[in-house]
Amino acid sequence: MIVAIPLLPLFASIIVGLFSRRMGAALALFITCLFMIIASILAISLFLSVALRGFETTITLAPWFTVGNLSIAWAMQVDTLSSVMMAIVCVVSTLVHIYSAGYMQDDASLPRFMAYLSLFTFFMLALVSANNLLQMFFGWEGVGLASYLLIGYWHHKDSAARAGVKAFLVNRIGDFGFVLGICATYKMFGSLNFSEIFAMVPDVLGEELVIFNWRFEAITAISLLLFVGAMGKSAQLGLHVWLPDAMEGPTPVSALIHAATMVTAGVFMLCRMSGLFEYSETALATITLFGAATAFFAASVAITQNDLKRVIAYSTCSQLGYMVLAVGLSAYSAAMFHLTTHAFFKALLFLAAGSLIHALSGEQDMKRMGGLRSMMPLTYLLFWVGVLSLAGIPIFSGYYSKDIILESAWASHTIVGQVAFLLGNISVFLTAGYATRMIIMSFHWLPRFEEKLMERVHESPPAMSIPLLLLAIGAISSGFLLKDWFVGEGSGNFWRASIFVEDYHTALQDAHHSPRWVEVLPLFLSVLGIAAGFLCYQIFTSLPARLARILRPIHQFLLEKWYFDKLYNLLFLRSAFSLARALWHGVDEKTIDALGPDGISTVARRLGERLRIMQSGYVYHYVFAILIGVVVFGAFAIAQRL
Amino acid sequence: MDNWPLLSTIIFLPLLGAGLLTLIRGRENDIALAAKSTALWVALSNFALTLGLWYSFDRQQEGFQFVESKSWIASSGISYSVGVDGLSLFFVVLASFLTVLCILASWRSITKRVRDFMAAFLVLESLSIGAFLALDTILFYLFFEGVLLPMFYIIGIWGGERRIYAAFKFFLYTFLGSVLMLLSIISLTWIGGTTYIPELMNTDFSIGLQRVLWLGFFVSFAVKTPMWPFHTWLPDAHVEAPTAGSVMLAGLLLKMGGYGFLRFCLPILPDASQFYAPLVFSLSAIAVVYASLVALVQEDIKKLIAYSSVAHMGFVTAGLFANNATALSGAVMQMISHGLVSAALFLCVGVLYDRAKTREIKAFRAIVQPMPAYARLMLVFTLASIGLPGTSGFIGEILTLLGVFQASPATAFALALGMILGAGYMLHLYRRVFFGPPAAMPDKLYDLQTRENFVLISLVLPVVWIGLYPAPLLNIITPDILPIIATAGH
Amino acid sequence: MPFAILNEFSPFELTEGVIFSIFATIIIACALGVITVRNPVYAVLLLVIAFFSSAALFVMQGAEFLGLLLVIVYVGAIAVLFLFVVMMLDIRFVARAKLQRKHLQLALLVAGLLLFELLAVVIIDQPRERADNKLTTSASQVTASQATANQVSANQVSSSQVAASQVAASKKMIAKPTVGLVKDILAKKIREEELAREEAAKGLLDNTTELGLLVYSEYLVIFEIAGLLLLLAMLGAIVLTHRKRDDVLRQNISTQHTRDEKARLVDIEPRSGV
Amino acid sequence: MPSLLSSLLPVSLAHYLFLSTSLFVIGLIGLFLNRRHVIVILMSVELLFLAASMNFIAFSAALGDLSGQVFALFILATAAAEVTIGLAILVVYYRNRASIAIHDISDLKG
Repeated sequence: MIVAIPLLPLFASIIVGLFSRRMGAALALFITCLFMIIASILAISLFLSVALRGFETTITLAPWFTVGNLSIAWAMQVDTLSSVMMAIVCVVSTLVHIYSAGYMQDDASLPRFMAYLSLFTFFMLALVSANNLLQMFFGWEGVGLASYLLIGYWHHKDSAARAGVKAFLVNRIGDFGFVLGICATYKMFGSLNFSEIFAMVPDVLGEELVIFNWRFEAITAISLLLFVGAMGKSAQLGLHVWLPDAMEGPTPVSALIHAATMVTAGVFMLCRMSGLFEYSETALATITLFGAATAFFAASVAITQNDLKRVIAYSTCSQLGYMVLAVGLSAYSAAMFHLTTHAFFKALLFLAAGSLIHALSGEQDMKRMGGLRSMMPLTYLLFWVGVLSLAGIPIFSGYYSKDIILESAWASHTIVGQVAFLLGNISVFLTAGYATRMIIMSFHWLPRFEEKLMERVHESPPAMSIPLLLLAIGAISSGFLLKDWFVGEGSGNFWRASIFVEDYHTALQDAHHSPRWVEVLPLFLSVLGIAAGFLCYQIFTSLPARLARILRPIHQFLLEKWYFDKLYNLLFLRSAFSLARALWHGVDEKTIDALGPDGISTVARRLGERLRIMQSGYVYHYVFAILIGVVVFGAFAIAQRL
Repeated sequence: MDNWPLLSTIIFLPLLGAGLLTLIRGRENDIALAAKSTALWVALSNFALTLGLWYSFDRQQEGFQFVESKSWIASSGISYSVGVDGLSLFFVVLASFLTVLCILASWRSITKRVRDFMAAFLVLESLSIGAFLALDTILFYLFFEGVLLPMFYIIGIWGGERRIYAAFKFFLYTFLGSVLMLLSIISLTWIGGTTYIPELMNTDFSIGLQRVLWLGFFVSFAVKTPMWPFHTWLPDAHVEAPTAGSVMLAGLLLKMGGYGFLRFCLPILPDASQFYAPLVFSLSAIAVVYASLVALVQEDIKKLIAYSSVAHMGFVTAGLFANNATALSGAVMQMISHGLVSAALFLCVGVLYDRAKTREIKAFRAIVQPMPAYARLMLVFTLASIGLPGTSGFIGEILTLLGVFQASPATAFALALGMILGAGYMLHLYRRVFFGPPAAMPDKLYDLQTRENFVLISLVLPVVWIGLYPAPLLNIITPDILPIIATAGH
Repeated sequence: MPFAILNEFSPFELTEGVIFSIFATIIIACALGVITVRNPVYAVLLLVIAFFSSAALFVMQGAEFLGLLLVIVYVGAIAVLFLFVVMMLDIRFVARAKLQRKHLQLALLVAGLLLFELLAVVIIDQPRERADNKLTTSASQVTASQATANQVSANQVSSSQVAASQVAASKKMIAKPTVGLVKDILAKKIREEELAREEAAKGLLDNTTELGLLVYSEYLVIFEIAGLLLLLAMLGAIVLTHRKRDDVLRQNISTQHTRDEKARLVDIEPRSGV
Repeated sequence: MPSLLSSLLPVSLAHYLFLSTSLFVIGLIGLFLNRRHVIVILMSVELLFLAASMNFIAFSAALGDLSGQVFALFILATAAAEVTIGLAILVVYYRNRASIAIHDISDLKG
């Protein structure tokens, strides 16, 4: 029955995928949504049984392969961590499935889209429920494939196709680290199953790993390699370039994959491997720094973006920074808590934006929106719910999960923790700022889109608004409801063995009784941010333009997304292509071929020509040759006799 | 029934078939049709035989099975002896499977001299199966060299514009390499006293001698695999060869190089293999990164896939010399998966070439509109070539990586880098050919016919099956790898 | 007394030396002439003179059969052949192509070297040669005198032997039943041969018979091949130069013998008419 | 003068060898230096044959062994055969090419 959870979406995707030609959109929708609803019901009941009755098990479906001492099996490890993730994935995925019935109904190949969505859900569930690194990697790349297919769904749009490839490649760079991490684990631990790895960690502590004859402390090396994998998947600073471009895909895709589930896979992996990360201080420090830096970077860039979905994408990137930051501080449960709440309010924001774009039949640029407050009241209201929980206003879920992370940053009393606390708070202010800017620019002011679109603007159909409502409820309630389970006193027996925290990493426990001002500061900053947002965009609308002119270099720097794209293009793409051409023509043709086959053949031909002249056809030349022969032979004979 | 020489029938049945073809008389297209159908029937029956061999191959028995050995040139102790073990079984099955597919794939695309084409393929099949089954060094060399001839004709006669150049380059390149191998084989038989491989396996030679002999073998197999500096014949041979020719070239001939390492260098000259392992590692690392980079900028699809083969075989050679069970079985799996995947990719290019008569990437855009089924199948093979989990490519690559990392992490880094670049050029190719705004494509880009569909789907099934459940293959391969590790270990 | 040394040699040697030098100079001169003279006819004539003088030298050395043969074959046949061909092909007097200076020097150098080498062989052997030579000449005299001396005794000896061998041969003859006439002829031949060989051993026979004996016993096969060679050459020449010339009347035996269908013997009944 | 005479007078094997060698060299030079026409080549070959047979005769006389003369006989035979064929070829060549000057005959070029 537990096994049904991942297999249901797989069957749905296979059935719809194979017969997508002959199957009507309605039938495809029905099958996928039905299967997903069943799966999510199962997932929720599993979550409740795990959370309440402490149910824990590992089911082995089938052996994958055994080579020497390495034996890997298809298995499902059900514990708190995986059941939480399975629940989130199933719920959000079902809502997105239902939502896309409305959003995509005028799309020609809807069955194909639904098949890809279910395929994605299967891979995500496989990843989450893996009990060994290889099956996790199977889910990891499967999810990457699904995101490639979904981003490039509208493949007639060249930019979408390119974005798909870019997403896959950047993920692949992350997987490069992940694979090497797996290899290193196999070398050090001789096995890839989590239980065995965590059991053997103590006696592998001192070991060294020699790469390029540099000596690394094994555990740190493995953790850093795995973190590179997580960076690729969770779009941390450096490997984040694919996330904004991923907005080329349809909005439900962005909501499901690039907000709630796939991007959080990295954070999930970090929490799952907590048993390993806890033993390497340097790794944890680097993770915290990266998380804080990503949070700040993404927030700063989001302010200047004009595309609605890109703003939300950067906000996801920033929230992911927070989660990774929490992991670095070994406050894994806080990270998971924020992951859960973020899944709800970010999916809400995306789907609301989706219904906005749907209404404006595809318009994504905020500069050409506005005045929709009266036309789409429900979406406007839900948008506010999302914005407020994103900004971290008390009732809404964002407040609880983000604050606990900032408090644990303060409570860790390490330099890295302080830096994280500082950057975290600045980004809180920035987040509140761009969130309000976003809602004002898209809903307030006067409508800036063409007249003919006016009559077509309508409140989204029920198929789209119901999921929105459900998500809104989740966004609001998940905060205070799950607070004590995830991070409260009960968290100890809630997480049980799935998350391992070294006893001297007490950041999370101390966070509860951190000084008053530390708890209040984030709230104060978010309110200040919202006020600033109103100030700049509602009242003095000319202020942002003037500010932009004064701080021209900074504005330009932020607008260009810190020039990461340009840098990568120049540094990696162009150099790779020119190196490749140089290798192809230079080495392959000019050196290897010239020296090898072609070289030898030309030399042989030239030698042949020179020899040919010897056969002149004149008798006396030949006689002369004979004479010389005789003379030489004679000389030799005489020399013998002397 | 048990003393029926199964292996010899598998080797010589296609040869018999080729002979049969010459007896056909009648008008031009009658001959063509008759030739094609008889060739198909012979290939199918041979494939059935190999499946029978696989079914009756029992895993518990150590060493070679179904061994037949008759004295051939008694004076110098050379015997015709053939036998199969875990390592060579799947290459034999792969050989017969690919031949069936090649005959089906070139059903309509080959028009001139169809009978000779089919005969060449049957001969190629029997020679290559012979090479995989030979247990006698001289017999192996005979088959190893013999394979060049039919391939030379296939490229030379039915190839593209520069086919003569490509055919000669292919032939001379490989021939030069294997002449050195002949020297090593002769000195091996001279010192070892016998040409029977199993005996040679447990006679140990002096270190200095091993190192010299190893070089002879290395050059020949390096040219055949192809390893980095000796690979320039492969792109030309592939670009000029007909579709079915490239399939056999990539599916079979490349495997002989790897198989050669596995049968000769590792078990018979273990200490030399250990000694030269760093050299092979660096060459394979270069091969993977170099070939992937060069594949990035290719304009001709077939050349791109040829370079990708070089990269995949770089994985194989690295795995072979990492001297642990995971790496070796990974290398064998990589060879089998590369055989299936690159064969499929070449068949796909053949499908495009039959329709648009060109292989330039620039000529195609937004193919997904006119040919959706083809696009889907091509996607599966592209992903398999990248080594996406769930496809056979992944099994080969991950096992090789796991094994190689234990021997030399640096090489594992290069191989993993190859994985990124691999995804790079394959998806770059896929996007340029299949996606993009719909352009005025030549109208004759009709979707897959039933025959092409059947061929490609019969390749998708094994690729996905091995990806999800490789245990049956690995359980046969791994037992036969342990002795090779053991000899190297002591 | 310049001529003191003369009495050192016997008159026989003196004449021999003079004759040899005369002929040697003639041969060398003619040979040089053959290769240098412009008109081919002169060349052929000079060749003939050279052959004549070398034949003379052969005779001097005791190989008179060959000397005469030389005269007949070379001079008679080959030189005539040359003349015939020269006359037939109206060979124009082509100006000798200017011989580049460089070629000439190189040629002379090589020729000189060759000459030196051949002579060196001669000179190096000379000292020993001279010694044996003296020996041989004196020896030849000695043998000559002895030959005459023991000739007389040889006769008595041989006659007794001959008788004995005849008796033995005949006894042999009687023992075997007379198979047939051929056997008798063969036996007679063998006896004669044995007789001749004994005389040759005594050095009595003249050059030709000795030569004949030798050729027809040891070198028989080679002699046959030489004959064959000549036959081959003859055939070759004919085949090469033969031309079918239709302006020449020719008899075609085969067509003459074939029956001509139209001409048939027909029986006609009387008074019925054809 | 006397030593020269004494070296000259008793006609020994060396003299004949000297004679035949020089004859041989002249023949070779004839072959090599001649720029006129093919007939001279054949004649020079004749000279070579003559030199060879002279050599044989000289040795047979010196050693008193008749087989030298037998071989001289055979050389005679071959010389005759060679000349017939040479002249036949010459005639045929002339018939086709109307000229037998040396510098024309170079068709068998490499």
